[in-house]
Amino acid sequence: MPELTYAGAVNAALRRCLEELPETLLYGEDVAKPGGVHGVTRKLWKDFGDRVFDTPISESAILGSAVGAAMLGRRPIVEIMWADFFLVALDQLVNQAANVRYVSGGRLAAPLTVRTQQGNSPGACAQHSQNLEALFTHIPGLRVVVPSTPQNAYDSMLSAVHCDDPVVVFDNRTLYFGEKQEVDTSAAPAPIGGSTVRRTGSAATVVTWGAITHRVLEAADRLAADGIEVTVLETPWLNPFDHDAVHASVARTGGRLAVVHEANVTGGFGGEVVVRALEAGVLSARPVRIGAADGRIPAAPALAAELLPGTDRIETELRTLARD
Amino acid sequence: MPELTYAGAVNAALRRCLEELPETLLYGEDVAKPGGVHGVTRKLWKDFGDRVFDTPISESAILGSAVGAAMLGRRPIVEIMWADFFLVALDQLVNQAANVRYVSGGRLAAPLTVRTQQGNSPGACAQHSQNLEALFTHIPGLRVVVPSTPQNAYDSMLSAVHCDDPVVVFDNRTLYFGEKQEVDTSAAPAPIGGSTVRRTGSAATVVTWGAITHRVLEAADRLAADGIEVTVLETPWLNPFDHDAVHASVARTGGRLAVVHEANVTGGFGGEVVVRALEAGVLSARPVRIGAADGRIPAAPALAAELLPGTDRIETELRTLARD
Amino acid sequence: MTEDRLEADLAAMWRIRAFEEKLQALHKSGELIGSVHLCIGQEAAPVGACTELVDGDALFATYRGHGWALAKGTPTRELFAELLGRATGVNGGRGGSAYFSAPEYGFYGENSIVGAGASHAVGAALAGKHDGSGRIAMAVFGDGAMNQGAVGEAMNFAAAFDLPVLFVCENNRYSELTPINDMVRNDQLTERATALGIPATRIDGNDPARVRSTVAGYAAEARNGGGPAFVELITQRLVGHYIGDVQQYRTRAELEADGLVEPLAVATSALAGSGVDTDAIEGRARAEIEAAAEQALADPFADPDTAKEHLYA
Amino acid sequence: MTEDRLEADLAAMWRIRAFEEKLQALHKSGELIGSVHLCIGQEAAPVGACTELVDGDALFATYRGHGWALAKGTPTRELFAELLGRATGVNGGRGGSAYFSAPEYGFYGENSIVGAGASHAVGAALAGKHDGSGRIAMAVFGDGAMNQGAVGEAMNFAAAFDLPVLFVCENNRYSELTPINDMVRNDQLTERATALGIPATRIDGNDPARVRSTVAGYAAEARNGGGPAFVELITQRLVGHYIGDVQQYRTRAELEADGLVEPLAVATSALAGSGVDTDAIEGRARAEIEAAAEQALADPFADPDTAKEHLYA
Ligand SMILES: Cc1ncc(C[n+]2csc(CCOP(=O)(O)OP(=O)(O)O)c2C)c(N)n1
Ligand SMILES: Cc1ncc(C[n+]2csc(CCOP(=O)(O)OP(=O)(O)O)c2C)c(N)n1
Ligand SMILES: [Mg+2]
Ligand SMILES: [Mg+2]
Repeated sequence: MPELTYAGAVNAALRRCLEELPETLLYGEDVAKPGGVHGVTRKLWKDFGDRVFDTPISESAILGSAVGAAMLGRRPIVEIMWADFFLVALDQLVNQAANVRYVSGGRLAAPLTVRTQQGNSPGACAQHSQNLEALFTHIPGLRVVVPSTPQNAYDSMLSAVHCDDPVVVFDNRTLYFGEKQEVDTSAAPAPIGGSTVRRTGSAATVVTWGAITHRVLEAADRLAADGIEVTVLETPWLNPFDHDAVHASVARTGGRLAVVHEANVTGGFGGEVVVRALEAGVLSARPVRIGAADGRIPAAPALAAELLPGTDRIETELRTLARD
Repeated sequence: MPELTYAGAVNAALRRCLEELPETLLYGEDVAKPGGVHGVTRKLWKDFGDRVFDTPISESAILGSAVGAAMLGRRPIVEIMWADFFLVALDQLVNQAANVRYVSGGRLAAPLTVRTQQGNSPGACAQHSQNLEALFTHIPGLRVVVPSTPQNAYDSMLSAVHCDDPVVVFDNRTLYFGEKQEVDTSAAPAPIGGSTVRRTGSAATVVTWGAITHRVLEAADRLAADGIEVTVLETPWLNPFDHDAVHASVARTGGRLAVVHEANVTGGFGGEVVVRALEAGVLSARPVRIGAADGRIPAAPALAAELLPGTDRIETELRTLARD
Repeated sequence: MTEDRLEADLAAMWRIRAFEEKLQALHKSGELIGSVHLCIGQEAAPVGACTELVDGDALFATYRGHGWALAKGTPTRELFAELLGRATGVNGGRGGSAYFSAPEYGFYGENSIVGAGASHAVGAALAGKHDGSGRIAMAVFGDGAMNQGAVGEAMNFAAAFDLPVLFVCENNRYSELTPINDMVRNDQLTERATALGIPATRIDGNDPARVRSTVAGYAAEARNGGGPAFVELITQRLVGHYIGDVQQYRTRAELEADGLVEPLAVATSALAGSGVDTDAIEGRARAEIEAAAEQALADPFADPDTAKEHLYA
Repeated sequence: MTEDRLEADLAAMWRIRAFEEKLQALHKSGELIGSVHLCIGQEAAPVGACTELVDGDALFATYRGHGWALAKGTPTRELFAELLGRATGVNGGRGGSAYFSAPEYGFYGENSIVGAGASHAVGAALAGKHDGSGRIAMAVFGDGAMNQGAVGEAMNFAAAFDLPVLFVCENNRYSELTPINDMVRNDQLTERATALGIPATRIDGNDPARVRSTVAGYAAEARNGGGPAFVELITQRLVGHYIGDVQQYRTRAELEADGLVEPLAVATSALAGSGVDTDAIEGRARAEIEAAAEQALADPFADPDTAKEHLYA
């Protein structure tokens, strides 16, 4: 199994899709000749010719042409360089892609994958720091995944591209060049969906997705050092979401649930996870939502750190939850 | 007190703002000479000259120019004809308007009001039927209100225009030419926020906003006929949201809470209302969320009716809640 | 030959006109529900342009798209059924008047978001570049849509990559209730295309033959790798933006002048003295439409139990 | 007179260059954190254009906006402080390199969303129409931004309503890592403005005097009710899109050629033999910048306890 960074894993998955699925295309701003501003799509252009190309700074045309190409039988993979930039062209996903299959009664489909990355990195401005997955999980017709590890990223991309509906894949740029890991690149593409138990423990269930998973695991390790063992359930797929796994786990952990995401709390997808657990009747303790403070993200790292959920805060809140 | 339709009340509020606040402007597609495609802005153009004007079909320019004008001391009121159309230009609210005050540290502000209308009306297509308030309530920096009566619409518009931050006012076009009601047009503009108890009862608290409030009241009347009295708390302001009033009411109604909105359930703002009640510790029974099925809205009225929450379904679900 | 063609065109235009007029009646009688945008007065554009599209090509229109769907071959009964919410509609009633598609006939759909379909056509052309079909795509939109950023992006995208897209702008001088000259400084819309490096022509959009020959020329170039083109069709709608729009923004004189140049009037005059029985053409069209509407009205409504189907694969 | 002006311009350009080079050093030393977009090579544009803006006018730039903010009078220390996350920054560190504003100096902000600022300038001009200020507004953006729908919408909006907005397009031939000619069929960007009815000129953007006179002419017309104008400035950046971009997409030859025409080199040659001590000009600029950076580095970091303030009124 090759050792890959997260970026390398995405690259390998894209390469495999381009190889195995002749109907795939890969395009977006700076993705071809420059190999992507984060270097994720490096060298693909060399090997796949004009199936991989750079585009003008035209998010509406990027997404809209992907919808059109998908309707006509292609399987486009397009990049929106920063999730914040979706907002100049959200129409093409929400009013267009999401409607294609349903409104046509299944006569048409829009099997497209949108790659993007999101979240704060130190010094990033308010317009390059948002975590916007909740805007998409509210939209029926779209699929959403937020991976956190090289394997995860590889598998998600494969599943997304094979999915016959529009899928948005949210990376986090701080993960791209982290540690290399062995990645199984040989398995058949799995259907979309699913979750992974990242550690087990009976004190509480902590549900999380995306880059912050690593902070959650760190916090869980610290708690473990004090004898408090929590289950960390990573749910990269937010649509379809593995509510069953969450509920089963919560039931096994004394009805205690925490959800951690980097997005701000109000209206974040964490709320949905909590309500569904409540509706399923599996909660016994007051659940905890951990996320960014409801605010804009300032550029100064010291200010941003105050608002974003850090390992310390996660640890403290989980400790309280486990104790109650 | 004048008797006004909802549209008339909005028109009166706009007129008053234009009269009392010389820094207001009113513009959007077809709002001036034609008086609005729904007739809401009729005749304002005649009386306020070039402070009221029609624009090209350019939502980004409409919203973006409002942001710029607001930064420079105007108080623009602009129209996005259908909430669905926000999606071609959401950047201007989320990445731009919402950031102005915070990022500048209060040196700049964006006191603008966006009028729009949303929801399904019989025969409307999937691209003209969505209820999108939850996309906005997740965005810190924006204020959101969804009125349901002429008085409510009048008051909300006045408060919104006087607010020094960006406010989105969501009407529902099916309300515009409903029954006339006496509207108090003389009170001073109130600060944004607040909620209204529309009826009282101890069986449960039903929180709702927008056009569907009328169905909720109808359902509540039917229950009352069977001796089941529920409290209906209308919360037009979703940001700031009157959580305190909700919690106090839930506490008075046996810890029973239902939230009803026309938007689809998953990721809808109803989830946030429920979690906050849970976090506040006021729930005793399993809460109920009522909204559209998670799907796209079909044009055929019979199909749409199957997915949207109607009075019958609301009645049934509330009955179950009250009984449990 | 020219007369034969014109006779056929008049017949095709009458089918559309009769369809739209039947919708007016069905709306009045309450059988057709919701917002409906008629193309009465603009029939020459679809009739002229669609004959130049072949199997495999892809057409994208707007909410004002009934005429385009019909000209592409969508059966009248299935179209009525769609608009009437019937199970037999081209989308089983889910699309409705403003957002249906009929891909079996190369009609990839209306769109109710102004300007959004232009980039879909770009994508269809892009697909054609890779699937060996040699497809060209056509995007139809109005004069007002030219001010929507998405349209400019789509046109530049097609230009940058030499994609075979024909952008057809039906300039009826109004966006909804607002005249074009209040919304632009320069009403020569072709210049916007030219500035992007796209060949462009502005022509009389009421003459189906002129529309056809112009589209034919650009279609041939596009099929030969020449890339996109832009055609501005000067035309008029004789009715409101939507059924119910009483057009207070237009003078009687303007409407009368429009009535003199509208395509059915012009074609009918042109055929006067030719021996062609234009009344019979109209009669046949109306009869076909009546029958189709009748059938559609007898079709079953879409079944509410199916309302949740087909959201995902 | 011309030489005095050129001397002053060189000094102003050196201030910007020295500022940007100091940022490179601060980035390298880890004191400046995050993504930073330098305008090295493009200094003539702000220096030439900003003298034609007066109190009350409003300028809107992009993430590549340090030079524009400085040319508008933003103090160097407060700007350094902003980029270094200090409480004394123009926005207390909340804006950072790519999204700060300094409205006290008529600088209504950078923007990190490509094309988004253009319509803000339109709004500022609109405000001026109603507040009696007679304000003109200036929107600055790059060549790549011309393909963003929002820019086209903003330009048409200004044209339709004769609003006094100067659209300044800094054409450095690249959007990030991609050359303009891969992205457009027609690289004469002025034609896009002309097509909208907006007077437009394409000029050497490395010559501050030429920039100034062009802007002066259009500014005068705009102040007289003539409406918007568009200026395309042909220029180049000598450094990467962001600090860290190693520019593999550019040849050595291209970078060398750019070095010969870049504004500081040109101005310095032009002053050769004039008796002006250009080294001294550079020296004074560097000294000012060093001192300002020093002060900013000594300023306190933004206080985390204030992080939640000013979200709402
Ligand atoms: C993005 C968006 N903005 C606004 C509307 C509302 N709207 C529907 S049709 C229309 C006018 C379009 O005018 P034009 O493009 O000239 O086409 P026409 O209706 O004349 O055929 C408007 C503004 C919309 N559907 N989508
Ligand atoms: C809407 C949007 N899309 C993409 C980006 C990413 N991006 C930032 S700068 C840039 C290139 C802009 O090129 P140009 O307009 O020529 O300006 P320059 O950087 O050359 O000054 C891109 C694509 C963005 N910030 N916003
Ligand atoms: Mg029109
Ligand atoms: Mg550039």
